[in-house]
Amino acid sequence: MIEDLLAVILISSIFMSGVRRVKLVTRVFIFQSLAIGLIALKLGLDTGKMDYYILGLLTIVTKVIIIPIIINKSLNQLKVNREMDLIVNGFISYILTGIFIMISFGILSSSHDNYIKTGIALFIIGVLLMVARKKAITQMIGFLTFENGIVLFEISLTKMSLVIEAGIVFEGLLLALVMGIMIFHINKTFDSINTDFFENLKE
Amino acid sequence: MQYNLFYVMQSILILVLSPLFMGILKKMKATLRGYKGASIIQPYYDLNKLLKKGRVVSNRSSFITTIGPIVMLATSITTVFFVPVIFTTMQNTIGNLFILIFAFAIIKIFTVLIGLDSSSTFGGMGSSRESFISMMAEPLTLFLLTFLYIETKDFNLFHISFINSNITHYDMAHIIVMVTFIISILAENARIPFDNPETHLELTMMHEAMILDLSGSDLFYVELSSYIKLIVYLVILINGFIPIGIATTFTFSALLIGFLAFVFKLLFCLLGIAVIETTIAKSKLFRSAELFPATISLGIIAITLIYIL
Amino acid sequence: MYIILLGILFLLMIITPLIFKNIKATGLVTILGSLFILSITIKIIMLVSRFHSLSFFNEFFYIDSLTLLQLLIISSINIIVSIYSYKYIQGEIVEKKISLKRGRLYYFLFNFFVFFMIFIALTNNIVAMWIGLEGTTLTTAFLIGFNINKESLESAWKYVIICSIGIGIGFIGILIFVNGYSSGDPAQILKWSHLAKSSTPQSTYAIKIAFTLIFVGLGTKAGLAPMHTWLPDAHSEAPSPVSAMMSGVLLNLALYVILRFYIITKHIPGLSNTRWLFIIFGCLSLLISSFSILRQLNYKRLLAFSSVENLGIIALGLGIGSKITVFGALLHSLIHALGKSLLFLTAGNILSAYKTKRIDKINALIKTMPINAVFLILGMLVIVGAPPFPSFFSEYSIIVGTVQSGNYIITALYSLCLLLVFAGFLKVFIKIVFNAEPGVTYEKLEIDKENTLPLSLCFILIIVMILFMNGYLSSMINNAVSIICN
Amino acid sequence: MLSLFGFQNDWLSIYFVLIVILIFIPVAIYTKGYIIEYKKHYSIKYMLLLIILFVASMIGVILAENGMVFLVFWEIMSSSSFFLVIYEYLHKENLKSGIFYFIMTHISGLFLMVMFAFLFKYTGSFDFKEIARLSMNFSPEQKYIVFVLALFGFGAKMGIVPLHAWLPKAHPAAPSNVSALMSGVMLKVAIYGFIRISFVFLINTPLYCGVIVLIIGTITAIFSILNGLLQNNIKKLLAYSSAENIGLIFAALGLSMILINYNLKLLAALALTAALLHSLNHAIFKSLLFLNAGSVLYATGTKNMDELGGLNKKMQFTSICTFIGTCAISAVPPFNGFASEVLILRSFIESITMVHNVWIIILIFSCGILVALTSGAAFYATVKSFGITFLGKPRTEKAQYVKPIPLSMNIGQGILALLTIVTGVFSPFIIKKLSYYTNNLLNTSENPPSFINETEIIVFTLMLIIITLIIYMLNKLNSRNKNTEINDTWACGYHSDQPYIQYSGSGFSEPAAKVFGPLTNYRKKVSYKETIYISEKTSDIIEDHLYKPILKVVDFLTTKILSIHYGKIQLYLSYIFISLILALILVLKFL
Repeated sequence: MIEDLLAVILISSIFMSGVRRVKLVTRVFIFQSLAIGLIALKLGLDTGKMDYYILGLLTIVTKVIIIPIIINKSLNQLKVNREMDLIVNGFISYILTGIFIMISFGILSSSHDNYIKTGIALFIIGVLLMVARKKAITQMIGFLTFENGIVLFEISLTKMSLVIEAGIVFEGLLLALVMGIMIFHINKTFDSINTDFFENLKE
Repeated sequence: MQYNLFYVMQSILILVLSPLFMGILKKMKATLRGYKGASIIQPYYDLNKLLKKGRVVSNRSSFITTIGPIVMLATSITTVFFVPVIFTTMQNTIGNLFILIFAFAIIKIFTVLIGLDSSSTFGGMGSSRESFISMMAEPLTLFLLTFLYIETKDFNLFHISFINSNITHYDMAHIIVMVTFIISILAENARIPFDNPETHLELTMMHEAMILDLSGSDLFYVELSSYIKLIVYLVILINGFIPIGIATTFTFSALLIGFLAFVFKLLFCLLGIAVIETTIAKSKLFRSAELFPATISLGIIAITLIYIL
Repeated sequence: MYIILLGILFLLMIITPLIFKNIKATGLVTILGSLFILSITIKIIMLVSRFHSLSFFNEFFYIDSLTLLQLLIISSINIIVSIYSYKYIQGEIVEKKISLKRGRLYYFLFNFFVFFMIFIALTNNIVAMWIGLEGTTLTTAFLIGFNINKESLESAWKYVIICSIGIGIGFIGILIFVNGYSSGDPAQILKWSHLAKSSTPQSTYAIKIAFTLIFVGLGTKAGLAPMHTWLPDAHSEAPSPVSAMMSGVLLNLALYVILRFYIITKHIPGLSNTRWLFIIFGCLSLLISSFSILRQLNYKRLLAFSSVENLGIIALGLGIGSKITVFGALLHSLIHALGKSLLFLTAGNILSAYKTKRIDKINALIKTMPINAVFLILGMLVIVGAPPFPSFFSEYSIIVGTVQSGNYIITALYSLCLLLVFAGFLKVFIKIVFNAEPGVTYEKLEIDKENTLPLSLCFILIIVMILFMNGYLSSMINNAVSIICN
Repeated sequence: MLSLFGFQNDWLSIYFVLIVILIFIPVAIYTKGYIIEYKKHYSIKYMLLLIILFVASMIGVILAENGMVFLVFWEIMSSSSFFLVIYEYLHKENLKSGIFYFIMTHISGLFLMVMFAFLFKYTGSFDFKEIARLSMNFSPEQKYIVFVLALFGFGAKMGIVPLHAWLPKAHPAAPSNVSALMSGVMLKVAIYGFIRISFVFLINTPLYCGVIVLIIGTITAIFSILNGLLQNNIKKLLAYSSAENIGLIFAALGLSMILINYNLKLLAALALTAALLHSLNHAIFKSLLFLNAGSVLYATGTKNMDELGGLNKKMQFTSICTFIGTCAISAVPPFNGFASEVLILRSFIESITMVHNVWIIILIFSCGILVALTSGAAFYATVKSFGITFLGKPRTEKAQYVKPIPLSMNIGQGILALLTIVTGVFSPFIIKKLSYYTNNLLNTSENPPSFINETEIIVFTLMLIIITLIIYMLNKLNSRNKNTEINDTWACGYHSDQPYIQYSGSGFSEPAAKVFGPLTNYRKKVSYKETIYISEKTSDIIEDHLYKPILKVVDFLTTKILSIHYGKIQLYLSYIFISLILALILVLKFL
């Protein structure tokens, strides 16, 4: 069950790396988050620890419900919801993610922890989305993907106290909120959310 | 006490006779050029005439022109008392070469400033050139001091001439440094090839240009001072480099020999200057400036000769 | 007791702007609150000097000399900045630049920001430190984008993205770090005081990776080059009080968190070489910022680069690791906070008078705004390390340390960077203060007298620091040094 | 008493403190009148405060007995002098040169900081006594390191070539009373520091240290005086001349260091005495000349000597003082420059006979030649500055209508002029005292002989004065019944009242420009526009060929490094990841 879910996460994330339409990326992201939430719930079921339940529930509530709402809200105001000119085009993006994931798996070959491997894959894709895309909203999704990777790490590595874990997830939510508000303002002031306009400050 | 008295006397002798020597120099030059020339005591007449005249002063002139000639004369008279002439001992405490050399700087600074004082074009030109030449000639003085110090381990001219008086055989370095010093004398005293003391042509004059606006007693002081200065320089040359024959004991015969030797050497030097001045033309300022690097390298050769040979 | 008091105080301060409509009252409450915070800090300092270290709430809060230093910085800058904000926000509202609502939002966020910083300094839980840092990102993101315009939004966006990524990386590092100690008591594992004392972890390899991740990740927040790119944008666009707070305190605090991990890492056999991370990134920061300072058109940006440079100095001092350099680094963090706040606040005054951040538009400040000009020059002298300001001693002790440890190349590099920064600062500030265009008559501006109280307060604090440098302050810093160097 | 407060009280410090105080008093009196001019535009309190701070910090530097205290005062001295240099901030060039000065002085400060750090490393202490105790046993490498750092550190402050470029910029920019203090005193403070490091701490430096100092000193002297010779700005000329004198002092110090190496302690003491005496003398006459330049500036409003001329009529007192200063700087006896010049030349000449290494002899001799040439050039330069400014006819209206000089300014100048004569005539006694101390310092076992015949110079002076007076009397007698005609200067029949028939400043130094032009990058352009117009330009070749390339490199690097901040967030993010990967590789592979 967990392995299947991890597979879902990997597949979805690789899809994310090349898709141009922002809406589609968002949907894939929802899938991914849902899978992560389910993993956490499943682990909770297996081990019977409250931590996992809470984590899973929080993930689902924030990343599957609230954050997509924020994203959609900002998407609705956009004129163009498609990445027009990518810094790295879709084709190469796929290949790049493949190569990077291969390398990272190679480095981690001694470990049998699939959470970590998947988590690293998520990091790579998140980073790719942030570095190779121009739309602010894609960058935000990239960041959230990155954060999903962190959640996987968290699941695998440690057991923390409840308050702290709640704090972490809550902050993730807040961050998404902040980004959403900013995208709203950016769209209003710049009339676009393309980061190409973000070049006033240099030197 | 009697030594000191004699020092003063020999110095006063030089003082009194310096115009005479200038007259002899002029006479020599005239003879060499093939005309009769004025009498050898003509400079006394000239000086006397100047002293009698009233002064004409530029309305631009300042305290430099007022005190300058007097200080110049005073300085050159003072220097006379700091050199041995026909008699020397080791006891003497005055006579440091540094003071002599630097005392001439007093004369130099006043001449140069007098040139600038009267706001004429010639004066400025003369001052500029004089400063330039004396700047280039400065290292030659160093050679003199260095070499004499190496030879005698002393800076006192009395001691130097005392120690050098029994040298009869002069080595190469000695001769070379002497030549550089002679060049230095020519430069410092405004003689050909650096300057022509006889003409008042604007292109050739330096010393004369600076004192162009002086007259009467002022000119008297300056002229006399320049006579004395030349003779003092020649005395340094004679008693520093070729003091042979100078009296080292206070006996009549020694003093007589010393006197005769001194007069002979001085006349020989004057003849040398006369020969140079009649055979060489005054050269362009920058041509004569080229003489200095040549002399400097000569001096370096001389000093290194001492150490390597 | 004090912690609870602090908590209540913050609760009040945060709630006030939400309840009260009156901006003046809010400002006053904030000033009052910061005064209380300062007094509590002083009280805590006195306590700690007696007990060496304190802990509260099942060791969730832990206070030692290192904490004290941070507390001192936070609370002293806080009071200066809140006094400054009082007039600043009112002025902005009067000029119709911002609405009343935004003014209240400012206080809300500002107090939250301070809360998070004090939280970071006090907490003993390493994940809680991270949470605090993340919290500062959240609050300052809005503060940076406070004047909603193109530039500020751009800088805010960059800030949020870059810093959250950095903090994310840092979090991964923390996870791995904690995992490296997973054999220990689960209840204690997140406690710094426990980790610092505990025996070796299972895998030093993992700790190595973890510390690198933490260093690079949190280094982003601390503004170490080449992760500093958000910093000049953010500091130049944020309102001046916020810039002062961020530059003087926040960067320092991020470094403090790294330092906490470093103290743990350092004691593990074979890992003391991680100090080279500090040295290398410190030198990089120094190099990049010092060259960047040479050609700036915007004076707030210049100050931001100088912050990068000073953080580089602090990191270098920590990295060299001998007692004298660590002392220098800690002293420098203190004086840099004060000096940089002085400069940023003065810059804020100039900005509100001239309405431009461009260096070439401002001339002859000594004629137009003499008071601010004097503070600007004094601040410049503090930052470039002219004696008798403590910055001279801190910078010098780092030179001594590098020479003593035999890293002559670093000495040369460090001196070169100091020189470049000096040249850059001098060129700009002398130009601003003294340069007079021919034919222009300069009138004294009325605005000069506005808002100079916090500046003089800041300078008085610096003077106080000079006076106490050989006494109480140095003993406190020495205690902190012994925590780091042990 | 002083040591109670943690201050040094050995003779070296006391001597230099005396120099500071000796110069400060007349300058302070002078300042009282001089600042009236500034009342309109600038704050006077500010200047007075800074001057007091400046002087106090200099005394602090000299008396410091601890490296840290030394550095603190050193830096305060630098900053206060910087703010004094830019005191007249309404002129843009002043700001520029002030900034340049401060940067150079900061370089000096940094070198010194590193030097004291090294001393701390080697001895474990900042305390001078402790350092002096332990530094004798340094290995040659350690001595080299400390020496080189001291050379650059103090050298940048003294203005030795190639670090001299700030001198001719900062001195003209500063108000004249400040330039007097800076040139007269501050440079001496740097010399003090250098002496303390290389003679008190290191004592026996390796041979090449001395050789380096000698060569650098000589080059500084000749290079700066040739540059100064071609300047028409009085204060710039004086600034270059300061660098020249520093070069001379430095050369004497280098000579002394070489001689110590050959164990010729007596001669070494002579050279050191020469350096110390010249420090005093230069302090006095250079301050005097700067104050005079200040008076000229005050009265006429210009520093350019081509606009001046004939000031002796209206500023009689100033011109006499300047004349005295000029005589002193040209080493004319019995003024004070003479004594130290003689000592320097003497130590050069004597060491030639004593050292037994041919190459060192050749080095010393060639340096001696250059030093002699330098003194000639110094004569040329100062005569130019005095003659063109004060003698002849006013060249422009500025020199025609001069403001009267306040009394306090005249008093200040007068005191210094008096000092110039007093220290000149009584120099043998000063030398005696100094040589006692220098011999003590260098541990010579023999009894020090007197370096100069004490009676001789006094006899000379007395004779000179008496003979002058006699001639003066005779002159009075002679000219009693003769009329003195006062006329315009004869100008070959042209209008003699035209001031432009006089030699100008640049004309005066033209011969030197022709010969040494390449050394000073001298360029002349003649253009025809209604009348013939000649424009001249000199620039510092070291500035052109050393400073500018360095600035270019810095500029290039700045451009490259600034392009890091390209403005693209994606790029910024990739920096983070690249540095993360590199840091990981570094940590895992290398640490």
